[in-house]
Amino acid sequence: MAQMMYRDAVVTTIAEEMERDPNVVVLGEDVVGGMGTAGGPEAIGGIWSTSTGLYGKFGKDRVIDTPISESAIMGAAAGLALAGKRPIAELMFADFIGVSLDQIWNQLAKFRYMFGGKTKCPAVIRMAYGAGYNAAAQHSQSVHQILTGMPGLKVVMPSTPADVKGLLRTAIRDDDPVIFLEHKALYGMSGDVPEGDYSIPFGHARLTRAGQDVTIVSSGLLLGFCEAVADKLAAEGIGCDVIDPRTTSPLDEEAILDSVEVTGRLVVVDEAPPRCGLAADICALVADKAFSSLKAPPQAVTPPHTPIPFARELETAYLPSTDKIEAAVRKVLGWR
Amino acid sequence: MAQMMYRDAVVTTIAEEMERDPNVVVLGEDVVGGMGTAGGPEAIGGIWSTSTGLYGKFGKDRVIDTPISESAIMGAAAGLALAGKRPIAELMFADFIGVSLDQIWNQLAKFRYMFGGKTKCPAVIRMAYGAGYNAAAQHSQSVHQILTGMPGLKVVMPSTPADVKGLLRTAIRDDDPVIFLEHKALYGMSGDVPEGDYSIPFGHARLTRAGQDVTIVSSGLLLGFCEAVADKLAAEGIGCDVIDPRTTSPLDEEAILDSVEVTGRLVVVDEAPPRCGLAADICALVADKAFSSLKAPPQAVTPPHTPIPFARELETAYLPSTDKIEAAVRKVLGWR
Amino acid sequence: MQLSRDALLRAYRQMKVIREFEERLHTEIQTGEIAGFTHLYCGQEAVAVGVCEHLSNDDKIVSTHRGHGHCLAKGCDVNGMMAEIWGSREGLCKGKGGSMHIADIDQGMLGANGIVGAGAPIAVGAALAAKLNGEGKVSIAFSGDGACNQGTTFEAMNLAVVTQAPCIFVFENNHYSEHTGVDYAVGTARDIASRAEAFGMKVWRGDGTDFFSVHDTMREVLEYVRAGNGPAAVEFDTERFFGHFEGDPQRYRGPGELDRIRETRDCLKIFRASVTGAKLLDHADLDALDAEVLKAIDDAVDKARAADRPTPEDVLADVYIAY
Amino acid sequence: MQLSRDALLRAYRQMKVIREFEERLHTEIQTGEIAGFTHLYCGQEAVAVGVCEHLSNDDKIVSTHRGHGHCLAKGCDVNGMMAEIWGSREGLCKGKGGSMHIADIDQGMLGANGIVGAGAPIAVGAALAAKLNGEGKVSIAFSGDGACNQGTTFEAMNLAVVTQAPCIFVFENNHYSEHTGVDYAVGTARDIASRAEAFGMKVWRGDGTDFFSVHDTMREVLEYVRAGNGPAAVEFDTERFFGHFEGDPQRYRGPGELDRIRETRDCLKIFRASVTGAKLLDHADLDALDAEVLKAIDDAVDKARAADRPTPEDVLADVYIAY
Ligand SMILES: Cc1ncc(C[n+]2csc(CCOP(=O)(O)OP(=O)(O)O)c2C)c(N)n1
Ligand SMILES: Cc1ncc(C[n+]2csc(CCOP(=O)(O)OP(=O)(O)O)c2C)c(N)n1
Ligand SMILES: [Mg+2]
Ligand SMILES: [Mg+2]
Repeated sequence: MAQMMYRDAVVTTIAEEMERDPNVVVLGEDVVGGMGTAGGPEAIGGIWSTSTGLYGKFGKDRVIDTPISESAIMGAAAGLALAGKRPIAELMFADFIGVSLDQIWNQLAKFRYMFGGKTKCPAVIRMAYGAGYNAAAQHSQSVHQILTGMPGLKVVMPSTPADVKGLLRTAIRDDDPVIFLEHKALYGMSGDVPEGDYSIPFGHARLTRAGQDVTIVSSGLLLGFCEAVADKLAAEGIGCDVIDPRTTSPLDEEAILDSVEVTGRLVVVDEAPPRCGLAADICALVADKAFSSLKAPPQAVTPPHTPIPFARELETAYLPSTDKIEAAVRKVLGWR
Repeated sequence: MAQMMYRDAVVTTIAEEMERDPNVVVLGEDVVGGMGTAGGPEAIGGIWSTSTGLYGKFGKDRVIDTPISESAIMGAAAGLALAGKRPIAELMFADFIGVSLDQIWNQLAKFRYMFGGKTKCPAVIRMAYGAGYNAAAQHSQSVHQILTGMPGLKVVMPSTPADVKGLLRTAIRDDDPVIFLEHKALYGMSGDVPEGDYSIPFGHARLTRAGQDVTIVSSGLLLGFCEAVADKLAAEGIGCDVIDPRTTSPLDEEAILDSVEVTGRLVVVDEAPPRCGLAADICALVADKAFSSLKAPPQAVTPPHTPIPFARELETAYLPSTDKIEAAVRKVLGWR
Repeated sequence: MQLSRDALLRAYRQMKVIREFEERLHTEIQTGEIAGFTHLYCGQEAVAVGVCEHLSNDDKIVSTHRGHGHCLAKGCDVNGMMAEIWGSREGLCKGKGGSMHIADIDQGMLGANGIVGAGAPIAVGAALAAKLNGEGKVSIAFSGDGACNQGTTFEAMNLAVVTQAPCIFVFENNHYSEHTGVDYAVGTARDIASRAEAFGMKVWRGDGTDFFSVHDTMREVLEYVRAGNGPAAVEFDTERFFGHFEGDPQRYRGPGELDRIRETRDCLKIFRASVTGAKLLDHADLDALDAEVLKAIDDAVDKARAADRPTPEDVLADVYIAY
Repeated sequence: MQLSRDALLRAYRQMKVIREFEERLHTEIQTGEIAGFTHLYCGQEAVAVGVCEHLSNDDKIVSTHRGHGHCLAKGCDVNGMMAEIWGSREGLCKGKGGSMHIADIDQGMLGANGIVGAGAPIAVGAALAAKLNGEGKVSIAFSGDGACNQGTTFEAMNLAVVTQAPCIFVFENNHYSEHTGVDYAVGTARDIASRAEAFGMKVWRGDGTDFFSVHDTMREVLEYVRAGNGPAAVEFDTERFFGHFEGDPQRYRGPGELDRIRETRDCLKIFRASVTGAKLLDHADLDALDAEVLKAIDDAVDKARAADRPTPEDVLADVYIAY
């Protein structure tokens, strides 16, 4: 075990895989930084410092700095993958799927199916998502609800440095296109990370707190909020299962359903807006498949149906708070 | 009342509103057709024939034929709206939000909020969606699940020629950005359409069949399938409420919840893929807000988590069939 | 450079296969047996063949919605393609893709594409892979005069220049995007190549109705790109003999336009006149090939018609390798 | 054309307001009081002011992530802007937008924009509205040298040419997009204007560090566009005095680069030298303005700091007009 920051787990894992497999290439805006400047390359190594040092080690044909052209970046990743490489493309902010969705949704995700199973498309698309930086409506969004709905994509949402390492390794070695969502407010999070060839299979949720009374499902920044609530309630003798799905596509339905079969109560806490989101998806799953176990209505705790506001007070009020999460848990506990 | 096709209801309503309000302008690819050709303009009037005759009546400054540049079209609609016009922009296929989502999601939808409520953005984005044409993975998709989740947009899904007229008029006169989804398999559908200044407010569902036993929610092509199932079951003495939401954002929650309070059983039939879709959204809503009324698990009937296949047999198998809908209804009826 | 007799016969045969494939589809589509949207390549054969005759399986191409010609020229199997268009499970894509999504990765054919402009960035990616492999292979993006207005096409050109990717942008200017004329939709009218030039690429222009013009031009272009000079672009002036898609009433055509282009701008006629005029081949050679090709197309249609249909379970297959 | 004394004083004041607004933010941001990402416009003032001094409220502009200068030049209220950046509910956008989303529709300022390249299509739309109104008004899209690689920017230029929209694309080439040099990211290196030219537009070029170069160039451009000749493009060579965003370590700068550009390429210094050299204004005039501006900025900061904070309920307001 080594202590490592979330962001460092990203770059370490990429470097290890690039070392191991010459087909792995990285591309994106400023992933080198300083190209074409007097200060020279490696000025930055990605604005999240998630590619620092790669250019020096692997050179310009494997660490490709691109102009501001997200469609071309995603499309190039698609072409690299079809041509036998294993691209890791960075979308600086998840919000930029707005300018590049076609290549993700209508190309990468569908090649294998449209081509009758005769190709693979091993591309990883990394992107920084989430609020917490007061970056306002166009630089703070969650997009997993959009991408999870798209058949052909796998969607990964690591919530700890260890999960970054284990899941990113799996993503890079996976032969299907994988969306890898890094929460920007977690980049500075430190944690123990297993050494060596550590990997985590997709579709296996992680139980971060165990209890018998309520099932809480969450990930990313809000997972910490949920754990805090669970810890607080534990002191009162209320037990919460806190489940981090780790991957939303595939989703570990079993882990969630098994837990609800015991607790009979579900609270899903998610950062995406409320309509057609992951929270509704999981609530509907449970309402269907664990109907008879349910003792209370499944609760979704999400931001409101609004864009993301700028001011500190507003962003804080926008995000689900521990108070709101606690209230939802108490609501299902107190039902009828 | 006049008999009219769904597609004609589109063009008639647009023409009436353009007549009434000089600020209404139309733009899109081939909305005129024949620009820059020997055959001359008006060669086509939109590939769905939903703008036939407009160019001749309103001229090139109000019926703007564009190059293949969907981002620019959506962006121009945004700019026209900010500058005081009421653009109606056509996206030929809903699938093309892939190349233009940013202007819809991060611009149009958010201007009012980001600008502190100091602007309006009265743009209508029309698009043809849905399967039924064997147009395969990139030309058959439903996108309402994606757009409904986006705060700031209103999302309209007319299922009959009359609803086209009533809802499109409301859309054009609305001061917020509206997504207007036309099901391509319904363009040839005929029906009675009220004459004159007919409009339908957003957020008001339509009850197309009434019954006491099961609530079915659906729209578009599949609504007809649901009605057929309801009619068949009615002959057996089983009564279904069939609810067409008409607009998914805002959603007439009350109509759905009121019905489920009576029936205790819900089947949502939707053409979007299963994950994070509208079916899950409505099932979750009902599981939350009508929990105590529910006698059976809310059922979502959707296509599988796959892209849309080409061959006739495959597309048919992909879409929810009347058999599958009937089975879901019988499942909730027979629960426990 | 003078082509060998074999090379000439092969080029003619390739063009003729495309021609007859498309003419036959045009007829068959009237019967309603074939589903979906179909865009025929008739009239542009010299471009696909003039380009692809230079390529090996390790060179990649990325095609468009009007992809049959590119597929056939790049070596996709005629029977597999016909079966695919028929929606059979014996089709190249098992009936899942259809006309707009035919691909054959082993042949270096990375897919027709239903999204206008989507191909160019993908081709740049394939070119970056070729660059990394360092074996002088190239990747080719076919785009229409309409696709050249799509943002992705521009982004791809700039990215190719910036990364010095061995990517060749082949613009097939058939003067129409759907029902709209190029004079209207492309700000710079008939000149697409000068746009590419403004992105810092070396560009060429050629007559897309003349196989030899295409083939000779591409020899130069490929030499330049394979030598590691970065990307390049070529514009070929050509003609589309059918409507945008099958069913298009073509009201945008001028009077007599279709007859005129069939008469004076038919790449097969032009090829035949040229090789027989220069006594490189005689009419009998070509007539024999014509007959052989017609037979092959007949066969392909018969096979497609008789081929296995997909089953409902097939819907679920091949979404992921493992999930 | 010689500007009046008033016009000169006004131009200087506008540039100085932008300069001091940004310098002050640079200082304030260190304290941590201001949230979010902030991109400062220092160094480019001559462009915003040289362009906007020609415009009325009925002319529209669309800005970028680096929008403060454009906003101020187009007439947005200094206090309202400062309060907005402070996240106050008295801000121009009630604290909802912040630095990257300031807009004032009444002033014809259609928004800063966090999405690089998003502005150009919006500007074309506004230009189409102006064309429909038929009163000779224009719309201006400000874009950086980085934004000129985004597909949307190209699409917008072509659409403007095709529709003959009175849209002016102003490219501010400050040689960097984030941490990347223009020599790398723009295939054609320092020449953005020739790309625009390839789209069929008339183009101009000017020195973006010299107010008079900008102002004179824009007079010509505006005359051309207001006369109904369709769109146009201008490239101004300019400098960015601060990092890409506040907090940028700027390791990509060459040794002494920042000092050199502050010394030799400062549009305020250049303006002062020029007008005092030509005896159009004297130093005292300008010094008085400097003091007045500093005071106004002080006031704005004091007001922003004291202004009402938004409340949690504000989150829900202004998503729709009616829902
Ligand atoms: C993104 C996108 N926009 C629009 C379309 C609809 N469409 C299909 S082909 C076409 C015209 C393409 O013209 P061009 O590139 O010249 O190719 P050609 O048809 O002449 O071969 C259009 C508009 C599409 N498929 N994808
Ligand atoms: C679509 C998109 N891609 C990337 C970014 C991140 N980003 C913000 S500003 C910027 C650089 C823009 O460079 P330029 O256009 O030259 O403007 P400048 O910063 O020099 O004013 C980048 C890459 C973004 N905001 N939007
Ligand atoms: Mg064409
Ligand atoms: Mg710049």
